[in-house]
Amino acid sequence: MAKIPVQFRLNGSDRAAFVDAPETLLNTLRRGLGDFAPKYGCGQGACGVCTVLIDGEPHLSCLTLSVACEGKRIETASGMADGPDLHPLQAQFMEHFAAQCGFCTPGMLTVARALLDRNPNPTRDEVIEAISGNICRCTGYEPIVAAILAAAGSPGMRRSEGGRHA
Amino acid sequence: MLEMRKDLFADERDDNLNVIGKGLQRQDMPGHVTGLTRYFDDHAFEGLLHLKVVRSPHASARIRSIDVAAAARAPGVRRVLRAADVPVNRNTLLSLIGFGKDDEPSLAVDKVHYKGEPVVAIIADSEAQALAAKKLVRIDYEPMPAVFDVEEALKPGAPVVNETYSANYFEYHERFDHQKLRFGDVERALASADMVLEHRYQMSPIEHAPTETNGSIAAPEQNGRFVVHSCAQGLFFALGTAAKIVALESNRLHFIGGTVGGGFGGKVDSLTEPLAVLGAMVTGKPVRFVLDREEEMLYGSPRGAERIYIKDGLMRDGRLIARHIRSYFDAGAYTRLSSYAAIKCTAHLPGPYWIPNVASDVHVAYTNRCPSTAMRGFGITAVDFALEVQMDRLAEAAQMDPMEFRLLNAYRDGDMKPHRRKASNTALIECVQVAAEKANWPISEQGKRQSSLTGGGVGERGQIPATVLDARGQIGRPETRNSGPTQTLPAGSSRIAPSKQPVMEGARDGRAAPAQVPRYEAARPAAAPLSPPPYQPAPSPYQPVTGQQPPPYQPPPAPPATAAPVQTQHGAVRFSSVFGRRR
Amino acid sequence: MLDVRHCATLAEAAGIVSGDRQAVLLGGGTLVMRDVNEGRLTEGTLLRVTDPVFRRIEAGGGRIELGAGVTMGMILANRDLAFLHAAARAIGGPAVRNMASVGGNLFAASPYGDFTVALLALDAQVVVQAGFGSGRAVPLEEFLAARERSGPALVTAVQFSRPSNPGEFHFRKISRVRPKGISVLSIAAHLPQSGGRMAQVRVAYGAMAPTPIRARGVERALEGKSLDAGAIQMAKQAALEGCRPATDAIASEWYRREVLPVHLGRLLAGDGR
Amino acid sequence: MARHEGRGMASVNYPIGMNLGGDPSQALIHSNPDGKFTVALSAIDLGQGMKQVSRQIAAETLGVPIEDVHVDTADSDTGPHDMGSFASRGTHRMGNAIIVAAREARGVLLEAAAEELEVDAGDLVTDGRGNIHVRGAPSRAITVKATAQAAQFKQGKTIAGRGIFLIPLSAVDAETGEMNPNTAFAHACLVADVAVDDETGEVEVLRMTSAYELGRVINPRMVEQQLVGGAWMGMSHALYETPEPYYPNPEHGPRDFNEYLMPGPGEIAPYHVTVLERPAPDGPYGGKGPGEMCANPVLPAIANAVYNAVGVRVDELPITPEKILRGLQANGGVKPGPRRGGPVNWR
Repeated sequence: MAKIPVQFRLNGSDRAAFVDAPETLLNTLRRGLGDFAPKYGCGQGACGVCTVLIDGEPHLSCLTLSVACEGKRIETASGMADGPDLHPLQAQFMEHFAAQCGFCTPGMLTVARALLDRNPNPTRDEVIEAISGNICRCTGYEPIVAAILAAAGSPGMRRSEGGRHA
Repeated sequence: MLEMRKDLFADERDDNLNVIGKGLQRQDMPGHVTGLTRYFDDHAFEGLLHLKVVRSPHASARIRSIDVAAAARAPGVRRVLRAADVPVNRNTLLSLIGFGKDDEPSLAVDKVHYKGEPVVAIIADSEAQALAAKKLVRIDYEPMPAVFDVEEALKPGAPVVNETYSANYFEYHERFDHQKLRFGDVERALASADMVLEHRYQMSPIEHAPTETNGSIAAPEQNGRFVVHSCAQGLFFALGTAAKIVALESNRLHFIGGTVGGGFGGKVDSLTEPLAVLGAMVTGKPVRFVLDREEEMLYGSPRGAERIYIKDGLMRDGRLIARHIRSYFDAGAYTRLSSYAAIKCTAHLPGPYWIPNVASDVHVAYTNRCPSTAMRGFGITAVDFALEVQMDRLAEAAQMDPMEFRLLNAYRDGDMKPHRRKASNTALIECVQVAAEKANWPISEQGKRQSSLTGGGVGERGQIPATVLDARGQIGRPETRNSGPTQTLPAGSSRIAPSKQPVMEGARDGRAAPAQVPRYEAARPAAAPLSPPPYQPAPSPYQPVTGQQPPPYQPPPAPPATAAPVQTQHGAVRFSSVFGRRR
Repeated sequence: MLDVRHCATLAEAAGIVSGDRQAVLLGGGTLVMRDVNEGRLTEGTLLRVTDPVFRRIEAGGGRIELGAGVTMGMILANRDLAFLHAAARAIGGPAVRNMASVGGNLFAASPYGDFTVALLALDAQVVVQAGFGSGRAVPLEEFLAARERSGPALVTAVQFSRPSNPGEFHFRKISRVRPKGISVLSIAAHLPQSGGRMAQVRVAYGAMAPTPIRARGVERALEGKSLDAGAIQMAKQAALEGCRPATDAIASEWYRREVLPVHLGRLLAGDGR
Repeated sequence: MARHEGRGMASVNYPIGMNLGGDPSQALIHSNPDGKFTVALSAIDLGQGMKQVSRQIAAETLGVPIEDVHVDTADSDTGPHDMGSFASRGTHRMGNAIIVAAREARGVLLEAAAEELEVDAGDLVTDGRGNIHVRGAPSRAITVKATAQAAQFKQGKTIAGRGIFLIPLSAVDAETGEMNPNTAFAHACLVADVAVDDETGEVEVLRMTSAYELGRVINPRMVEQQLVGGAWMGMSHALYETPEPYYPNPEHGPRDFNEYLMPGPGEIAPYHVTVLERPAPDGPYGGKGPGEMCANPVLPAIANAVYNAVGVRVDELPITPEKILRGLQANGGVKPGPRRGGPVNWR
């Protein structure tokens, strides 16, 4: 079957890919464009490890058609750091030892980033709500919640590209 | 929140260390937070093929025929693998350490023994094409009876689950249908106990549920080698298993892994590596075999369920004098690692307590469900649940506070354990004391003064008692299931040579370095063990004092070679949920 | 193999659905794409509707219309729909809510479909452009009753009246896992009061039958009563009328029956738990 | 309706490593020409922190700064054999192998430094900051970097080491179960406070308080990771998880993370853990292994707390609301146990 061209912005750069019609954004990002930060965890929309921002809002890339992303702004955990400078969320995840196996971390960072873009000073309950679609099997969630709360309101918080436009 | 109690056992430590004990940042953390950490699936290959397996929809069935012709012709399909394509299609994981018989095929041969058992593998250009081709495989099954309950499976006439172990149990020492533990005379002690409590416990199966599912990518390297990106929890375990199944020398496999998205025991079984390597061998292309989440949930091998019966003899003053445990590991259809868990469980019994008479019978039973495997706390988690709920019941029966009850029965340095080795380096008492203090759970002053360092190994606590043996559960002789004692092993008997020192060796220039074991050494020599009076729990302020003082417990004398029928002591209280109502 | 077609208008999509039995409308993707990923859906055409009407919210007045492609996230961002926020927030986590649509929720199998429970208690009508009831607005209850046997349908919108007092609309989802878990059961209740008495009571359940259902017995028990302990007691006694809950991985039929009256009573009493 | 609070406890121990032994681990360590060390292993880091634990043990033994050690694992072409990351064996078994390898490498390092300083290697010590000096005379010093360069380019020495650790396999007696299992045991006691809803059977874990004895703590932050995450998993096992909800009936198995129940971030129970360190005689710097045991005491502690709260014993896991409700009905209502102590001594 003929491949279909798709163009979108990925972490601030214009990217293009040829995709199969029913191909998921997750597969295009990983196998097509080599961005391995979004992970495959279930393909069912129930674990959150594939979460990316589309126009600033968290979406599950395993359930999103790549052909539906034409012209969108897509951001993954790969694009959070500014060169060697970590995003405050990344710094606080380190500070709070909020990762063990690290597999859920890109997705957690992504939903946390969307939360702080919209709500720079969330309550604990709002943080919990924001990560509720993301499974972590290692940490018991507490270090992740603590890290996000610590990052909230940090100086140097950089908004996602989509978040700036939202 | 974590708090260190450096004051406890301080004289056994030298805290003057450079980096040990420091909360330094993890080496892998920067990679985790930037999304740069590479797991097995985060590697790009040109021409990557995808492998999916067709699984049995039946728990037990004979395979009448398999027709893969339509699937083989489907768009994008490169190869369809069947049982005959697997070079060594029978394996057991622990064959690498010489434990157990090969009992499990990579692809089912003429029967399936659990729902989800792989039967056919399809290798295609894309996952979607492999999934579409799966639907075209025609397998004609003849369903057969299945058994799902461990105790039903062990009854004569139960459906045969695993032809290699046709009576549905793992064979221990080529003699018994279970692993035994015998220490003292449990039956006699139970008969002299003030109370006997017997209860049944059931641990559920558990799915490991790592966020990364099982998977691997195998690709041809140069010189006839294959590189394998693997999620394995034991890299050489997976390498050895794959090498055996695909019949390759181990040095033709180059396994890369070590960075795994959670395991918890669920990535020990080499679920994908052998077929991925075989796929790369037959196609000459990189082949990726990743379980989807539904496969991981249903067929990714869980922690096996365990059924545990505990029967305890308790004195009114709270001392435990006998414990018998009968348990059943649910291995599912094949052995995997369950055989080992039973041994580990046996060594763990009776829990962290000193009890003068202990026996256990740990069974591994096969049922028509997905084979179970190791999981965090393997062999221990379930029995700890059972033991500690039982301890709660015993404390209540003895009208004691649960903390005081633990302190009374806790094992201490020097106590003889039922597997006939002395306990050392114990600290249960201190954990109970500290947890009680932090939780503001009052314990007696005398309880607070107890120590793991003292009082253990005194008198019978440090001895191997005369032990009653039996021949129950001999392989092939169902009539022995309920047979009686056969002989009594004299006190002090030991038949297994004490363990050798750990081997710890580095060498250079071809010369062996001094075989020094860098044992941790106490900063100050430990004080000579004291022999304080045996612990007597103080009357608890929140427990009614029991009425009549019972006669002190006397350890039973060495019984005659053939034990007399045991008599239930007059007035003994018996509780039982074993034959009680089903919850 | 699967193909994807982009439909600029709903009419175009309706035409394809009417003529192609293998055409499947893609809403947010939370149901259909899972079937694709797991190999249940390997042939046919996925229809992607780009018509802005499909994602339009009309909520300014007394009559509300939600395009079938409206997501839970869009509802949560709309202040005019505040009375529906609890129901919208009951669907998945934030990412799912940015994808899951009103129309898709109508087709979610039990124990999913909690937003539909809220719509049922609002006496919503379903606008169908192809398939069962094509060309008219179908009462939601009728639509759900026919869902399993009626084959492909193209739902374009749902319509319902705004509750005159948003405080009289209640929604509660009982799940084992918080804050995101699928339903043990869910309850929506619209309890309009007039002169201290309830009139036009609507109560609906999720996960108590193969599709969301109306709690007719409860509605009768409450109709014309004031919301006091006696009425609540009668409602609890009538709570199980018409229920056919399933046993599934979340809960058994027995448990669902056992606790439905408890949770209904708590909802009616305004008990926070 | 009512909500009933209850409190339960459990105490446990746990064997470290494959029970019968026979599970070797090997390590290789070598230095770059500038004194930066690589530890090559085939050990697995599945989140438990194998890489960092190995790194700290290697740096301590070598006597060099942590930044100068990198752990490379796992590659079967470069890392020697290791049994694997399971059975809480990583820290204990691999840690010991690394100590052996690092001691050998350190021996060469000190010999090379001795040659440069023209002293006896036995008189040399490391300061852990990248310097080697004569014991008691810090000014007679050479950097690790200069030593490594000299060793490599002048003396022709390989600053490298190899190590293995093996507890020989034990036999097991068929009739008595006599064996030589592990000698290293970790210990724990945990108190759980719960609240039970007597109309729905729902359990809320209010808080947990524990004490763990883990031998030498190699890295307290990582121990905290294990114990906090493990307590969450214990709570999950106790109250939620099962792939067969109606076991042994195999029907209704969950297929996804919606149907497979685990507590969410809205159910985090405040948790305080106190760590005791009684070093294991055969552990690396006395270390044991907290990886597996940290879920174990939670299961019975919660079961016992539920009993204390409402008088229902649930002996079949998980302790679902349904089982509690059925127990309450069988008992004819709530039968609370004695209150145990007051508010916890931590916040």
